[in-house]
Amino acid sequence: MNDANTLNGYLIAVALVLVTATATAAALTREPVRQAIVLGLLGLELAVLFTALQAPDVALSQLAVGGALTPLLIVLTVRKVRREAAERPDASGDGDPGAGSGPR
Amino acid sequence: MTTADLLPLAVAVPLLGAVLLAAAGNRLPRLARDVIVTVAAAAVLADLVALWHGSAHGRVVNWLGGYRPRHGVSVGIVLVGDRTGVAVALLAALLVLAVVCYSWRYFAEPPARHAGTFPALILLFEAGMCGFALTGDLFDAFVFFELMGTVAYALTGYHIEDPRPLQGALTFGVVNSLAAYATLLGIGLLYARTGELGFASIGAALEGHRADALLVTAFVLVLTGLLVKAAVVPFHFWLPDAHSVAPTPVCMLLSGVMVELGVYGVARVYTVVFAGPHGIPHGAFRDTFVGFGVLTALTGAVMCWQQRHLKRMLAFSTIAHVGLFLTGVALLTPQGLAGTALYVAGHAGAKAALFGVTGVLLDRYGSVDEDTLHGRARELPLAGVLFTLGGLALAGLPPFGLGLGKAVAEHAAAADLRWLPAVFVAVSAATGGAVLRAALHVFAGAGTADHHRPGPQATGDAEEPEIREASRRVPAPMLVVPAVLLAGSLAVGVLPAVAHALAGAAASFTDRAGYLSAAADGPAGRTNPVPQAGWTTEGVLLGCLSALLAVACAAGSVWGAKVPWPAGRRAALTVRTASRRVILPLRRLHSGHLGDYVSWLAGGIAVLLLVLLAQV
Amino acid sequence: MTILPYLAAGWIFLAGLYGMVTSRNIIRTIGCLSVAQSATYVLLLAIGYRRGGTAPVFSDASPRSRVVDPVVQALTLTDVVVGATVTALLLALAIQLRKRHGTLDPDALTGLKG
Amino acid sequence: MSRTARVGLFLAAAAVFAVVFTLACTGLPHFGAASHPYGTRAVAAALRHRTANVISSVNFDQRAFDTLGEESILFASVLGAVALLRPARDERESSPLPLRVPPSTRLIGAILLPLTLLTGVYIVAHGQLSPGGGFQGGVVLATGLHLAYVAADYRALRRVRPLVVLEVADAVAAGAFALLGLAGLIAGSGYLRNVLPLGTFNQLSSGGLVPVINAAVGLEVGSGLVVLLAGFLDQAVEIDTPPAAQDGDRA
Repeated sequence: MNDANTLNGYLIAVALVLVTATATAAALTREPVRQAIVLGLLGLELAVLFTALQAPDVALSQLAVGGALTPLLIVLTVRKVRREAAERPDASGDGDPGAGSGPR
Repeated sequence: MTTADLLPLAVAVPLLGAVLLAAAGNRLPRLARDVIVTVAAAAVLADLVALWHGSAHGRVVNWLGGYRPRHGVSVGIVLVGDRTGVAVALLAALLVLAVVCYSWRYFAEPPARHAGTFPALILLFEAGMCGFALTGDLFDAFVFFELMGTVAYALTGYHIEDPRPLQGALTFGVVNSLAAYATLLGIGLLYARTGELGFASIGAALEGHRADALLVTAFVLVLTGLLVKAAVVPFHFWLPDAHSVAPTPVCMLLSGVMVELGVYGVARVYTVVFAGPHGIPHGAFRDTFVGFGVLTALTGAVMCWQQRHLKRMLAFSTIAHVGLFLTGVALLTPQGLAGTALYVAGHAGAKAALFGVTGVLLDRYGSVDEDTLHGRARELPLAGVLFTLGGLALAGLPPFGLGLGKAVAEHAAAADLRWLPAVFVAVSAATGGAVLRAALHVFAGAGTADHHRPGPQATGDAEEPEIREASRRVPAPMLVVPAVLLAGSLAVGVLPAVAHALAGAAASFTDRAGYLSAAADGPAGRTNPVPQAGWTTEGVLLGCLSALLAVACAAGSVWGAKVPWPAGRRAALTVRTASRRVILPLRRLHSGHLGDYVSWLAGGIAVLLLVLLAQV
Repeated sequence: MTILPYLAAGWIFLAGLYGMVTSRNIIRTIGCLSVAQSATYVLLLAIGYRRGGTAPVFSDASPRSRVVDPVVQALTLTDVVVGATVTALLLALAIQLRKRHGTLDPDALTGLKG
Repeated sequence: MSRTARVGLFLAAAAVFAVVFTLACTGLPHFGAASHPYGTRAVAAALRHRTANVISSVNFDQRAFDTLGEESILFASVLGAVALLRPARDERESSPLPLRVPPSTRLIGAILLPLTLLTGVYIVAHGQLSPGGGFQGGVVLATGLHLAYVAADYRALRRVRPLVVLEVADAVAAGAFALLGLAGLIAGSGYLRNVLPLGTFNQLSSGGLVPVINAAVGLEVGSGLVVLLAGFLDQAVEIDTPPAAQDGDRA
């Protein structure tokens, strides 16, 4: 019982460190598609953390929402935006930073 | 069925109406959809009126799911219908009904396949507002707060053919959601400390702890979402961007009642949860939020005067008045609250009427720009009269309800700080004056059409007209509804029974012990003495003064350049120089940049944390 | 370990805010909003954790066993749903804004100012 | 504000927040502490109502009103997002060309599709017993349906998702929740009262109203998400915007 507790404690600590690092990375990622991938990873790590915190219900929804749904929606949005940019090359680009109008 | 059962119905009825519209809207003729939405809105109103009568002798309490408290605590959610909460919900329901009637003929033809969406969203909005006003549970308040928000974002961006509503809706959505998450962090901190979620149970549990950094942090975080919704400076930037571009019926709801719900939330959360012994001291709360209120009122008034985009002007005037509401509430006296309640009721009628008339302009001319419309609306005398009356009401002219509320709040404010009534008068004069100036320009064609306003600005031109047939006559509901709303605003000031009822509501609102006891299934509390809330000579004089000042401001701005005497011209020049020094930087801060707004949000949280920590 | 999970939540919230402040693309802003939101999940679940507790599901555990707090889990579940739907709504707005405005760079969105 | 000023303001604010938040956290009970008054009461109440999964009991029974609000948010967002993603007046829909899909992918999809749908139904149905429930199962159902897109192509997906039906199902399920609440009122015992027989602990039919609300939520989430994803997919695949449409702001 005690060993299992210690083990779970370590698991929580590791998951927590991973989640914090990935969240920071996701916030710093500029390119939306890459950010969607990092967000997906964050969703998976959060699911692991929640499982370790004895919250299987939340972990399951997080897996579905954070790991799949949100990144999918972002990718679909970017795809739509890209498709438009490709059809109209004159419009200022999205997706890659710096391609828009310069700083004021 | 008991009176308490009426509480959840205020949420369930609009929800079911929305479901019906969403499910069958595409298959029904337009008339049937209008009938459904009107009947649903009227049913909610009837429900709340019954509730209002039922709550005459104390709070109506409903433990949902039948989870009555054992030993003072419950596992369920409690709805508490005290008179203030019911009055706020009633105001929302009245306004929703008005908006529903206003939009009968508003949209030419709803988009195919989404015919029922707009009325369904309006009803969902109503469900969110009623739930928020009546709940006695902090997390439940968050949920309905989010419901209100989500619907409002979708409604704001409803016109997808125009870029500005989309940008306004996005700004609105991002800033408000972020603030809501801050609130949730605060709820988490409170749960960690007390292990409770009900307003009353958290409030009771907090009495056993001392006031420390945790309490202040939780307080500030919980308040963040509410202050953003209430558009208190510096959390206010999203509001003009959203309110100036949303469809007119939506503006009527956003400015008339949703923003005010933010102030109501601040008052409720503070008085029930944090105002106990070892909580946030009354003095700290009063000083801080009177300060924020005055800052908000002045900023809103200055920005309001600067606008040429009529809806943006009205949006900034909402900010100015919310500042006064916050000031009135922060006084924490029954009289201050009574005045604010009257003020809010009167303001809702006047502001919604003004937006309604602006909608008529947009309908006919495809523009809401003061300069572009110069003199063009001479053909709409009735609209002009309504707009002018709205401006006078906004300025606090007796006997409009707004004037009565202002007078009572001023009286309460003067007892605390002698100079506060001056702020009330100045702000009312500036916002009312801006509206009167626009009325002179647009409906009378007075002065010149060409105004050079320095600095960045949003014009009201090239708005996507919300109705396609430009040549049709103005539909009757679009003028009748504003007229009725103005009459309602007048009734609040004229009928002493309304003032007395709201004063009684305010008295029981400050009775914290009574609320705590009622939510724990305890005995009813004592009733506080009902504050004085009628017209006084002083109030009438101050109201006339601010209305007079508003007329003077408007006249000076329209004809000021033509004044023959040099003193007048010199005054105009001084004003212009001052405006360049002070106002230009202020206008530049309203940059429309989402990053800026998030930065200001963080800055506002930091300032609140420091200010309150220093006083605890 | 005594307060570290709470601090992690605070850090994640600030990181999300930082991303939103510096963002040059509205889609990224929305992504950062969901990062900031994950702070609320971490905080709530960390608060509800009990050392040695198991998940509050009694289908194959004794009703007397020590469990973690179920209430925060229910709250987080609601929060997850709210977050997902709000994100979807904001992304829908972003798609239309990009169509009508030709850009999603906040620096270039100049329709509303002053 | 300039970029420097904006970031500067934020960093100053963030520094204050970081210090005060850290101070605040020192006042919190330590991580893993034992005292959770509401949690303990909720466990007892769930066992009294013979619901094995306490979280389902909190979500669908004790704090069902929260969930009613939450499902309304979902309903409103789907309604709002789909209306926002409608083709504008000046847009046309184009049919995407059929794609060639390798037979192996098609086979995997054909096997996975029914399997995922079954899993989804299982997760919904056992919400009151084991982890999972209406929401999680609904998401699985919705994403499972989209395997048709991966396995075949967009036109196959359109055949397996009757959008009109699903839109109505979404609304009806949201309404069913509110109506189930009224059942308690009609029975004379209050809104959202768990009026059904509670059944035997740890059985599929236990928990009274919980499995019924669970099913309604599952239906709503499943159909709502399919409709939502359809809105996004249509934008990404089908709708073409004419170049003139986006010049609105340049005027």
